[in-house]
Amino acid sequence: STSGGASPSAAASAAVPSTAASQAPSEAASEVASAAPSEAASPSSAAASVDPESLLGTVMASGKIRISTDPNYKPFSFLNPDGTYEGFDSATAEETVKRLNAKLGTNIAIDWQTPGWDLITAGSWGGRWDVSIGSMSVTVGRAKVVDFAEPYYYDSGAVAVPKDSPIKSLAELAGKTFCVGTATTYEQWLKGTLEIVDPNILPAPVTPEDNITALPTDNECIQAVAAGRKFDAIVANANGLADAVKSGAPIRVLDGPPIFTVSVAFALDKSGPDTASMLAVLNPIVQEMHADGALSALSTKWLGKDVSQKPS
Amino acid sequence: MTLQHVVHPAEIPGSLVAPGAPPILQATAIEKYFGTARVLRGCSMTVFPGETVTILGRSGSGKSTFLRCLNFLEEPSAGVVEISGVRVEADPLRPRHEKASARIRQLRLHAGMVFQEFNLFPHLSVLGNLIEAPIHVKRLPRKEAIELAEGFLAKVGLSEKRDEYPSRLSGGQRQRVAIARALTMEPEVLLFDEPTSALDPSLVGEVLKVMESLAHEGRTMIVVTHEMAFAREAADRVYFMSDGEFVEIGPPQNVISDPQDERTQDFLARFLRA
Amino acid sequence: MTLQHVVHPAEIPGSLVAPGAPPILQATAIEKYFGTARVLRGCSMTVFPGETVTILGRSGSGKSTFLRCLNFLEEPSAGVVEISGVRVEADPLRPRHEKASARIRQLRLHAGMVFQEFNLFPHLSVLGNLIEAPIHVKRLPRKEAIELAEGFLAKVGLSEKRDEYPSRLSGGQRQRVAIARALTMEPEVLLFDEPTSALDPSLVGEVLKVMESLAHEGRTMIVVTHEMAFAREAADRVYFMSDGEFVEIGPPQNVISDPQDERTQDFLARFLRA
Amino acid sequence: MNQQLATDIMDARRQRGRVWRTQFMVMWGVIVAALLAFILVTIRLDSDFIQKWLPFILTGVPVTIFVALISIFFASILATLGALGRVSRSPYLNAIASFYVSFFRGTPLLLQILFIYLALPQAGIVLPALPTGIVALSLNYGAYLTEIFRSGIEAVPHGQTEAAQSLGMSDRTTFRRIIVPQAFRIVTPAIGNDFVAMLKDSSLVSVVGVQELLWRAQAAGRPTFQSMQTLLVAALVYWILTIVFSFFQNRLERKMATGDRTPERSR
Amino acid sequence: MNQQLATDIMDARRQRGRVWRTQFMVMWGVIVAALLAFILVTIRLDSDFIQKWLPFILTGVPVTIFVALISIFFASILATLGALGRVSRSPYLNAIASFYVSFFRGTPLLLQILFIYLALPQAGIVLPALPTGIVALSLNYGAYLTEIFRSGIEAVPHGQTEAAQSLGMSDRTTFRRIIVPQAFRIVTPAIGNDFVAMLKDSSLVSVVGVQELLWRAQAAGRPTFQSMQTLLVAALVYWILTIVFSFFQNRLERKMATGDRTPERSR
Ligand SMILES: Nc1ncnc2c1ncn2[C@@H]1O[C@H](COP(=O)(O)OP(=O)(O)OP(=O)(O)O)[C@@H](O)[C@H]1O
Ligand SMILES: Nc1ncnc2c1ncn2[C@@H]1O[C@H](COP(=O)(O)OP(=O)(O)OP(=O)(O)O)[C@@H](O)[C@H]1O
Ligand SMILES: [Mg+2]
Ligand SMILES: [Mg+2]
Repeated sequence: STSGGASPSAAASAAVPSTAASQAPSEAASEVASAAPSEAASPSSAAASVDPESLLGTVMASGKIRISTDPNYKPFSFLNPDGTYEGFDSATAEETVKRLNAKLGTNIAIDWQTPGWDLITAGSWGGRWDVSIGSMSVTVGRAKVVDFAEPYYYDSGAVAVPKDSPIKSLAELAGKTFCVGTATTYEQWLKGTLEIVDPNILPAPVTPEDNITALPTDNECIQAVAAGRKFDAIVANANGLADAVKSGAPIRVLDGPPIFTVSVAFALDKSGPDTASMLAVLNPIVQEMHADGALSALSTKWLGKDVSQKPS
Repeated sequence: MTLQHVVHPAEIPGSLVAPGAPPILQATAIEKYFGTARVLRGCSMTVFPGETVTILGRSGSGKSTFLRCLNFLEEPSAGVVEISGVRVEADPLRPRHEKASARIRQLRLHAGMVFQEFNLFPHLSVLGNLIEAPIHVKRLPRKEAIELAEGFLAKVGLSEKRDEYPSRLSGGQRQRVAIARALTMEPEVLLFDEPTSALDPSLVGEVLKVMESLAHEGRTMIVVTHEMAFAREAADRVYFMSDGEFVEIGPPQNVISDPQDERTQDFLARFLRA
Repeated sequence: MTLQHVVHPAEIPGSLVAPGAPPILQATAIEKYFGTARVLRGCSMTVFPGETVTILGRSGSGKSTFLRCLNFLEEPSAGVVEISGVRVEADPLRPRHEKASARIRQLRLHAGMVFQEFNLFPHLSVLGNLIEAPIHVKRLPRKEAIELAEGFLAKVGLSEKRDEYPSRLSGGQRQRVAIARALTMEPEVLLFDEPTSALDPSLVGEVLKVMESLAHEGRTMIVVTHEMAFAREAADRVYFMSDGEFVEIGPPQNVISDPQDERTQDFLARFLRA
Repeated sequence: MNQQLATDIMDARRQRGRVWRTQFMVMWGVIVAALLAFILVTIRLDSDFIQKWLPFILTGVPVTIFVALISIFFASILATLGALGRVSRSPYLNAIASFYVSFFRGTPLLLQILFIYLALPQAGIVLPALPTGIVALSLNYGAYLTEIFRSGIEAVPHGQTEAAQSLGMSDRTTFRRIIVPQAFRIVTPAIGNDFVAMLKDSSLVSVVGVQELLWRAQAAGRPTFQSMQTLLVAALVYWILTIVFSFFQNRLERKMATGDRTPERSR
Repeated sequence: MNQQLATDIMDARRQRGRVWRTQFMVMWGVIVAALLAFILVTIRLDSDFIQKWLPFILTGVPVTIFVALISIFFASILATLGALGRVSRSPYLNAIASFYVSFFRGTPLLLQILFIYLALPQAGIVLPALPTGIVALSLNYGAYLTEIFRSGIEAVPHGQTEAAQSLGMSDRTTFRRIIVPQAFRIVTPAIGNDFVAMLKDSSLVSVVGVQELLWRAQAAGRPTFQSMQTLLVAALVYWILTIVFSFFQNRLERKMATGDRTPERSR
């Protein structure tokens, strides 16, 4: 087996994750997921035998796990006036760390890191944070620089148009103007450069690149339309758009199937310390959260629907 | 309250004045305060057409201030200036209105000024310096202004520097251009404020020569200077200023060679001793 | 090639010189080029201890350049300067090395300089100006330096300005402080470059008085000046410079009152005419 | 009676000055009011929302000031070294300093921040966000200040050097005791000026997640799509900071420009 | 023989100058080489990748230059009006100009761009991205230039005004014919300076999606996580642009500082 969890000590071996990572990410993730839970180690043994140089080792030594998130991403992750974080991603992260502590018998605390989304997706984290739990979709390109854990939910993209727009379908958007968040999968989809493993991508409307405006986040797009800027469409996260509509943004989400669906997973930096032992702990936790309905509950709480199950 | 101009007993028309000619410049009881400091204390002066008068005095005694009050570069605190018929009263309590400003401009047209620091316009050639005011103030056609300017340039002996820029001239040449510039407006009176003090000693001569020739030509001139030789030879009358007052007025042979006032004596003694 | 110093026939020890005393300053065949312009053409000078000599000449003739060559503020293109035993040869072809620099500093300690523009240190009080060099060059203890400075301040009559800053002094006072500052280093020779030219005429006297008292005290002084009265009365010898050469050397009664060289005559005529 | 005239003139002038200043202030007031009205109309301020988030946003102010202060401090040190290099006789030191200035003035600050954040880790130098911002700002402003310091040194009149040399001072002593103190007074206002500019440029470090004023304003506003309101608050805060620090900067400048120790002028 | 000496001295000096410059250049070369080596080691340049994307990135250069040029043009116009306001006697014009300067110098440029992009549309003013950037840059730099223009006007010696007045010129004529031409020469280098600074600040308009140099560099690098390489290219291009335009700016400055028309000095 190439999976990362034959025994706790094997999980720390450097050779394993590099093999896994060179394969398609979802495949790697599922293999890890399938192998790991059955052989889940008992807390004490896991903690004792972790390579101190590995990612998990450094996290345990420092007593805190640095989790990057983009707090500009309601309802997945956003801030309260008192500076605490809320949302589906944040809650998932908290639940994950809780379970991690239970498993390892540790008392690791969360240290939130909030670089711009741009920087999270630029790779080369340089060890600034340990894991991204921030709605990062699994793409082929990203998998070259980060190791993905087991998907914790399945995201879908959607297209919204101004409320008063007559446009009803994707087909009518050819040649129109679009607004997207910079460095998002939606931008890649529009430009035809999105490479994901999930097969059900709808073709993007053909439009000149000059018609695509990329603002710092999806959020600015919605605000721009709300402010009166004339964009024919916004391409963004379906859940985010739904949330915006609920908040009163003057937009309407186009009906129809999602423009694409993609697995979303925790991401760990390939160029940082060895991730294998960390993945070996995280993957079972994700699996358990799927299995015991924790993710479903969080999803329903924050998104109003369950996105934790892979759509068929 | 209309101020009455009082002529000082020593203010008798000079040698070049046409007999019976009325004064061309009357400054009456000029007062000047800078804040509460009283810099001019009721200075009066009467100058007849064709006269050259010089003002002497210590540094800080108020000579420049008086000269600048004559053409309202400095607004007097009180007093009246009248130059060839244009009469302007000090009115320091109110802001200057358009009409007053026009009147002051009128006054200035009658009183050309030559500064210690030349104040040529560095962005204009020598000719440009000379034709700027004739064209934009007197509205002379350019051609006429140039002709006029060339005449005065010749007079100060700088015809060949016509197209030079001021920065390329020596100090003495600059001051001669400045004199020519003042002349282009054909003022009735020329005011000089230490025209040679910023000059290298060896360049003083050329400027004084021009000034002397103007004096002999019958121009009316008021000259603040430290050049005793000039005061002695070219002036019809010398005003000695001390602490904002004219303490001695008279022909140079009296004031310079045989001063009566103690302050004048003191000044001349100190001044000439070096 | 070792340059031989040649004493000019007119360079005979002045009245205050101890009999048989050797020269304290010898400048030999100083040449100076600025680019290809030859500004000094083999100027030599011999000064005996206690003498006061003055250098006269037109603007641009090279007086300042010569004076600045004496203490290597300007590096001569050729020639030798020797002041009280410290001999420095011009060596313009090589960059100055540490040893040469030290030698030049030594030379400068023997030749104090007073500038036309005073060049007081504006960030230091009068006292600060006077003790800076004694403390940081001669390494005097602060207390001693202050005593020394106070002595010289008293000499120039400015004891009460001790703690004033230069910007609060008049020009004449500034120049007197500058003289006191030069004296604190107790140089054998004092160099003055037109020390009164930047002064208001009425302030010239106080500076000249200090200089005269120094001359009478037996200080060795080389003075570039346009003050004829000073040259005439205080100088043992006058050097007249024209186009980078000393064209006439002699006692003031000869050079000033009865010049032989045509260029000297011309200069004096122009200079004194105003 | 004469002293009366002096007083009258001064009173009249003062009165005119007062009227002028009043008119000036009134006009300012009118403009500010108009601006506020315009904003209220266009942005439709939600005062509950702002009240709720104001403390969160204002927490960024100390961060902004801290970043600017510490960066201007390091920038001044860098600039001192840079200026020493630029005025030194050594071609090597000169080249190093001139390269530094050219490179950091020649590229955008934003790029420098991204670089230090993203590229240095690949060389094993991993700075957290806050130090990244401080290093970038220090290097960038250090380059600008280097030139200012250099021109400050060169602005000390040459006569000062000559006077010092003719007193027998060595180049070193001249530089340390005569040039530097005068150059320092010349450049101090420029440091103050750059500090005020830095207050605003420090907003760029928000891209690497430093939770300063702008970051907090954006984070507060985005979830409910009310960025404009929070940005407005941020703008106001920046404006006030600038006005306050400019006030001190102006006083500093005036103190440096006047006072006892200004360079003397002949005549 | 004597002319020979002069020539020798000049040759020696020239030779020393040459050696110095050579050492200086060599050192620069060494630093640049070291930097490149460091970059090659840390960033592991992928030359195929860069070659592929270089044209795309360089297409941003004209945009950057265009934005900077047109913005400095409008900024100069705004600054002229602002400076007129600041030196006018009217308290109202003065207040307007002073408010303008205070507001636009008091808030970060980034915020101004976001504002014009996101808030003005609510008032019915919808500017596309490029005009948004130009308006923001113009307003921002206009505020800085206003103060520069004003100080340029005030730097014209008072003696010039007095000379003009004593020739009978009205205030208007004096200002137009005497003050402005001289102030213009004083401020021209500052405009050039700001233009170079603007080249870099124009990178901020990438946030509203203007496809200038930085935007393109980021866009090119992101999909394959090679931002560092493309940012590096962008940095190099900015650096070259800065060096080139600084060269012209220096020449301009020198031309303005020397030449025939400098203000005269007494003595
Ligand atoms: N603008 C001013 N503000 C305040 N005080 C002034 C101003 N101009 C001149 N004074 C003061 O007025 C007095 C007279 O100055 P003024 O320049 O008229 O003297 P002066 O006789 O021309 O001296 P100088 O020979 O040095 O030119 C001086 O005490 C001076 O300090
Ligand atoms: N640094 C310099 N570079 C080039 N030329 C110079 C320099 N200094 C002086 N000169 C030239 O050398 C000549 C002599 O100048 P210097 O200053 O010695 O004359 P001076 O006799 O002191 O004149 P002044 O009475 O005006 O002070 C002048 O022609 C001057 O232009
Ligand atoms: Mg005066
Ligand atoms: Mg000289």
